[in-house]
Amino acid sequence: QENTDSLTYIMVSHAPDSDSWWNTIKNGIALGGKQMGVTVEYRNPPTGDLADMARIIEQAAASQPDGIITTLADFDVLAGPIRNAVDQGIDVIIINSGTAEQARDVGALMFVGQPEYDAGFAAGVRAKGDGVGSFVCVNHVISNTVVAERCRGFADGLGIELGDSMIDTGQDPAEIKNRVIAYLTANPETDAILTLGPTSADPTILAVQEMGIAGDIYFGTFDLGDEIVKGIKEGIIQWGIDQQPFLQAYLPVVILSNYDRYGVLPGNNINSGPGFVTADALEKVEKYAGEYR
Amino acid sequence: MTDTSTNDERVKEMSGLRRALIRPELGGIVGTIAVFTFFLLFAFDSGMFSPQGVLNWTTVSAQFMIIAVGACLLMIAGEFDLSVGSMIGFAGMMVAIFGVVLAWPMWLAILVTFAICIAFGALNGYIVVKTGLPSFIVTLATLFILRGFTIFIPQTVESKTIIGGIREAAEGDWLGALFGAKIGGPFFQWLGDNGWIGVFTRGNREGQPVVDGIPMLIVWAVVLVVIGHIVLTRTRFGNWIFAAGGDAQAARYAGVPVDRVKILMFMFTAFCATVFAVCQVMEFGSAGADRGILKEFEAIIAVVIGGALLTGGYGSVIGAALGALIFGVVQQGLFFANVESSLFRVFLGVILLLAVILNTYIRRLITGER
Amino acid sequence: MTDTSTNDERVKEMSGLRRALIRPELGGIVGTIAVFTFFLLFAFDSGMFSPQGVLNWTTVSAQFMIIAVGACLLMIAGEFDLSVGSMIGFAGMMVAIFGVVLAWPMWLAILVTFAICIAFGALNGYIVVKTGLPSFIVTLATLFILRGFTIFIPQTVESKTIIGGIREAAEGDWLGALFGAKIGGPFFQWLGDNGWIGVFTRGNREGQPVVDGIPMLIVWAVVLVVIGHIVLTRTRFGNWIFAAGGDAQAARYAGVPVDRVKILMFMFTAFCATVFAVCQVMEFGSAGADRGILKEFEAIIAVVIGGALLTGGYGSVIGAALGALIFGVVQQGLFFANVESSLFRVFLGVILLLAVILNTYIRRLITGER
Amino acid sequence: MQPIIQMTDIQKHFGSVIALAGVTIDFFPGECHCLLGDNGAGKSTFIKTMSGVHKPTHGEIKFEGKPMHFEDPRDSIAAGIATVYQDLAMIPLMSVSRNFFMGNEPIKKIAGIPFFDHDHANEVTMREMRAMGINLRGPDQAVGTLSGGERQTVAIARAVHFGAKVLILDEPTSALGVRQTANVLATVDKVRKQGISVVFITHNVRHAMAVGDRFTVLNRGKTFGTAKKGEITPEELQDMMAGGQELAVLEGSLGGTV
Amino acid sequence: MQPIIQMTDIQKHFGSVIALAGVTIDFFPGECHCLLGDNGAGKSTFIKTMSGVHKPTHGEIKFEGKPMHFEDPRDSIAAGIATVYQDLAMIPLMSVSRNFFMGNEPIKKIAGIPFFDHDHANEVTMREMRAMGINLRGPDQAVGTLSGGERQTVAIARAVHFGAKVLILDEPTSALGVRQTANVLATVDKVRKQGISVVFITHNVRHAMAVGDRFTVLNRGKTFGTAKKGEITPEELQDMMAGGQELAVLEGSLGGTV
Ligand SMILES: Nc1ncnc2c1ncn2[C@@H]1O[C@H](COP(=O)(O)OP(=O)(O)OP(=O)(O)O)[C@@H](O)[C@H]1O
Ligand SMILES: Nc1ncnc2c1ncn2[C@@H]1O[C@H](COP(=O)(O)OP(=O)(O)OP(=O)(O)O)[C@@H](O)[C@H]1O
Ligand SMILES: [Mg+2]
Ligand SMILES: [Mg+2]
Repeated sequence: QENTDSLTYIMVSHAPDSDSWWNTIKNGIALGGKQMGVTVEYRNPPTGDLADMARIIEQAAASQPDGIITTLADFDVLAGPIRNAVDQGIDVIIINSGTAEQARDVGALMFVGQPEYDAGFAAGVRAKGDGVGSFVCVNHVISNTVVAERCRGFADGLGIELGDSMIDTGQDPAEIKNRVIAYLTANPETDAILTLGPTSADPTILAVQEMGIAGDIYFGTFDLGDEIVKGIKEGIIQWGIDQQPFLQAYLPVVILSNYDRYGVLPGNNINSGPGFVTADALEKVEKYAGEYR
Repeated sequence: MTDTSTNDERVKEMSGLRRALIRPELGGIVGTIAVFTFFLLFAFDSGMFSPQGVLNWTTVSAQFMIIAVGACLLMIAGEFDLSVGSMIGFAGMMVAIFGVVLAWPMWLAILVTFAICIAFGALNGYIVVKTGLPSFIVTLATLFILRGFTIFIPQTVESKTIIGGIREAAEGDWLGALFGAKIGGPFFQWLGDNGWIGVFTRGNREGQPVVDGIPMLIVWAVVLVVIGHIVLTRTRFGNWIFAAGGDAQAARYAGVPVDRVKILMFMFTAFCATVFAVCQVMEFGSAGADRGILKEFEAIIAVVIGGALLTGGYGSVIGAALGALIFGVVQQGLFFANVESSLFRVFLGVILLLAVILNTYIRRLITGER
Repeated sequence: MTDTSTNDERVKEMSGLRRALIRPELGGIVGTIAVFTFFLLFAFDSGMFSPQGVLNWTTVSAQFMIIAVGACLLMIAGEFDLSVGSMIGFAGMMVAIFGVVLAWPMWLAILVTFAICIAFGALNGYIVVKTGLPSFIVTLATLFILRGFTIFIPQTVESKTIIGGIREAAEGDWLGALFGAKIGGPFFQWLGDNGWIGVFTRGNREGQPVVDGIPMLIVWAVVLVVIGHIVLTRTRFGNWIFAAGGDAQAARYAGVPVDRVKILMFMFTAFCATVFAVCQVMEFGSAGADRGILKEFEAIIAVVIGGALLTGGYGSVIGAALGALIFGVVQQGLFFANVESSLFRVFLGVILLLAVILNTYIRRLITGER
Repeated sequence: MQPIIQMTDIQKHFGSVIALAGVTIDFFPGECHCLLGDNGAGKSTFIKTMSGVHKPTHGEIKFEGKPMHFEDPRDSIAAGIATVYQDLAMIPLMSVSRNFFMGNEPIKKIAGIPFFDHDHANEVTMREMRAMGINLRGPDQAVGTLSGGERQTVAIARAVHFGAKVLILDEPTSALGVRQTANVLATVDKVRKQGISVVFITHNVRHAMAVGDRFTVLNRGKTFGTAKKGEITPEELQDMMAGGQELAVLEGSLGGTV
Repeated sequence: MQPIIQMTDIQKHFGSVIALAGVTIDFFPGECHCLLGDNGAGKSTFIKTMSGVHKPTHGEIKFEGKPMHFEDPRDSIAAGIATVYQDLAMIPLMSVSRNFFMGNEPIKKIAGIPFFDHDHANEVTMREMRAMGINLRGPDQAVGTLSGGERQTVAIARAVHFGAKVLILDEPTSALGVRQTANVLATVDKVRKQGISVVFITHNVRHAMAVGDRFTVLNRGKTFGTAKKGEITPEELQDMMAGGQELAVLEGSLGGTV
């Protein structure tokens, strides 16, 4: 083996700078890097433009790291640059979005994560089981093509048309809150709310509280955060889909380090989610929400 | 001299009504009427005009108003500020860092945040005034710099980009209440008890009125609009604002302290952004690195819909407030009216265009611009 | 008359070197040198200057250049276009809708897209010119409208905000190749075979060089810069562009068809945005609603770093190209140098400020502006 | 002799302002026609309808006997009318020679492509400016660095250079020094003798008397009267210009005319 | 009598341009001092150093015997110097009365808070403008709708109204009609008699002779000469203004002076 003391891994995400969910990922790779004694770097397209992300992957490959950890937010856009990296001898692990098949297709070692559409679909099936027939999807990043897949999956899981039940709320909490209120006032027959992350979930919790329907309306959300955990505890939110971003970041660093050092590799893809977090067993979640959860 | 009367055969007559109507706010007034007529016709039974619905779009409009007042005065003074949105995110984050992470008393956290943000506003103004660079560029740089810090600081100190627990930290704080409380609670309870407004019939707030008070946010908006309007139209300083924006060189020649006026307006804009941010963190209890994105454009749009001239020297605070109202009502109304939400942007663009065309026409009537 | 010589005792002497240096591009040249020096010192062994690394930042810079050329000429003509980013998203989406969803032949899809986008550019220009509104407002409206459609259309027809399969649809299409192909393949193969550049070590492209050609994107950038520079400095139309931006009224009095010039520049900007978009979808194979967000600012920043005056009438295409190069190198270089990514914006803001201050100083030297 | 331009009953309204209430004047080749009148009388507005900046609200313009509709200053320039506007028409950030040839750029074909002939432009600019008594530091000096008078001289030199048939000067000497004024008046004289029709607006009775062949006084948007050279004394002309209103009484040496 | 302003060896450089190469002039109360000179001689630059727009590169300014450093036009206004600049100082979009009182807004206290006294401002504006021979449609008319001459009159009326000790007029009559010019000259005369020091810049020899007590001619940034009224003929003055260079020869009735 060549020198395996100073290994460098680069993580490339598709999230814009300020997206709070990815913070957990950053923390995860940082911890992984520290524990394994390797250098880890985090890069992302500042505006969340996937085409810019492709350039960053090319850039990462040019700097010849030992491995690249990246999402497969859009197969068309990212497959080329990822394949080029793989063919140069750089190990790649796909995390978060994309599917196991796509990961294999681009030549990645493995896939760690939760395909967005599938997660949405699973949530939809679950909600259908709970008797939900209609929903509103609160999308705070309408232009983000990855996140919207969750709503589409959810609708398909419920077996209904997405139609105009996905609302574009923008990122301002007051606007999100008031738009949700407006929508629910105008469509009182809505059974369920699906939020796509803490940014939209937090104001939505306030919205349902203010409308006095907290606990009455079926409320599910993706990803975790302080307020979401509190909401689950208080019974406002039925479940949060935790795809455990920490694992998506931490595990690849560990796997790549061990692969480079000792040549060992798990035989299968790892599904970090969807894990449904409900009111049971919330303690740890509560403590680390937003940081490692 | 024969023509000492103000009657002039070279001027066609203009009716008194027409003369009374032609004022900077006219575009805003017409727009407001149009917008309300539209929604009264098409979304009347959607709950938009129930007490709760009214509070809903009033709150959103009040938010816009707070930043629009600052943007309006600054725009009249001939500059504008693209860093408003970043400033909102930054201010909220500072409150959270001081108040939650460092656990300072909330009033201190808020005061220090105001001081820092106003200092940033002054810096913006100072750079613009001293270098003569367009404020577009200078504040674009500030936009990036502040947003960068807003992401970097919490990540470094807390390894999170959302910091919560502000509501708890502000519990019982007098200054916090000035931004986060609701007023008139007993009055609304009384209204509810008498059945004049709806009460919750189920859930955790059964028996309480659906509207339980007016948020301080709205109070702030009204106060800022009133003060802004009076300062602009009725004081010496207001005249300086117009002068600084109309032609800085000419104003300087006439003895107006243009630099001071501009810097003060940048500081006032920062003040408004901070008010916005503090109200927001008090209401939502958390500060996030993504707060306030694109708010600078929304402020500018409200101001322009309200009839101000982008190049300075002309405009009205009342107009800007009406612009904010129109913007808020349209935005919320489209949700009440169940319009496909991705078309919201299309509507916004179209309304913006129509509003500025109307305003330009009105302004030409008033100023006889060539 | 005694003073027929051009020697004038009222003018201090200026050295020939200084005179030769003082040109609109100087800021860009100095910046480029500074940036390269910096990265050569601090990121030399990071792979930034390997063939692959060079291609990486060259491609990014070329992207910026394509939109910067349009933005530069438009800015010199006195207007600017905030809808560039939305136009990029929209154009890409149109190619996908026509070429994939409607399955038209790719050349037709591309040509129709160009026609639509240039028509939108012309509409922007027409509204600005006819109403006399500031282009900031008009194109801000277009920004929202186009982005709204870019989200709405694919969601309506495909219930997705991303449409793929463009590369497959463009297979063998002559016009598609003009945007998506790479040139110089055999040359790079030869370089690779001789070991001068790295080759792939595994996979189905084993033995091929890691850099297998120069993307058409770069060719487009170079061609647009050269044409833009020649038109601006060496033709009658170029003089009209300067005149229209310097003082539209004066230019009109002197017989310059100002309206035509401005509308054409808006169309050219739309053309550049479309070139950008088509290159992008051809390379990546999919169009998404998130494409091009905030690109308008990046274009404006590149142009301003390159020495153009935001208010029009002054600037240089070469400068804008250097601005784009600086922007691209800094952006990618910071990744190579492994700078904390949230600080990227802080750097960007600081560089922007420094660049404009330098440029203002240079401009004052040149024009003797007061 | 046929008039080169006939303006008949020209009216121009701006919104509620009536700037011209019906003005009729003919202009002849080789003649310097002075337009005089109080501030706000409508002189600038009148010549702007002649040069295509404004479209008249009512009235007819005949150029060389044919009715003309100038949509744009371009059209009037193409017809051979050159104008020096009161609010000049210079681009401060552009060089003198680019300004000089703005809208009339000289072309040099290279490989069939028309390029701007900078050498020719620079040479002509330097020459023409020297003829007006201004020595430029160089043709690539930005107009913004010139003094007000120098700038006005550029505008005049440009108009004279391109004025094929009609030359309109709106208060060209207002900001000029004595020497420059003398040059401009001499230039007007020379141009007129070449058979060009000159329209000259001024508030200075003495300048008008020096070069004018005919004098038309406007007052409050209407023609107040026309006179030929020699038929009127400076004092009478000055009285007309003041619109018949008495002048403030001055001590000092202002013998009659201001 | 003590001079109110003493300017000693004033130099002003703009980058590589030397606009003033050392000018020394004293100004006395109750005297109208005319500054004359060719275009670009430095007249405007000189008075701008007096009114605090430019800081002199070198030289000393004494106001009422004490050295003064005007950092800003505000300082000079506070000291009692009012200036009408050549490139006016009007805000087109603002009303006439707001422009008139710009920087000197009248205050009316209501409940201790100082408010802008609009009624007073409107009344004074209408009165002062009428005194200059301009009848406004109303005090809230925007300045942008006035003709160039009307605008210049507003600037002059404003300066006269606020000019406590020194009144500087930079080519105030350049765009004015005969009647307005007569009014301005009469006003200068009246102001001077009140003991105010007037600095009057013009290119018109006759206007200078009409109101001036002393004449200083600048040439290429230097003092070319000074003369008292009565010691110099208009022809001699004109020769000095042209900087000693010969004038173009004119036919017509321009008897000697332009
Ligand atoms: N674009 C316009 N809009 C409104 N009013 C106008 C416009 N142009 C001119 N006016 C008005 O028309 C009248 C005539 O103006 P004009 O400029 O023609 O006067 P003038 O004779 O050239 O005066 P001066 O000697 O001061 O230059 C004035 O009252 C002026 O205010
Ligand atoms: N801000 C400046 N920057 C550079 N040069 C300047 C500046 N201001 C004036 N100048 C130059 O200084 C010289 C004197 O200008 P100034 O305006 O004082 O002349 P003037 O005597 O007022 O002329 P005019 O009679 O044409 O008004 C001119 O050559 C002018 O180009
Ligand atoms: Mg005029
Ligand atoms: Mg001057």
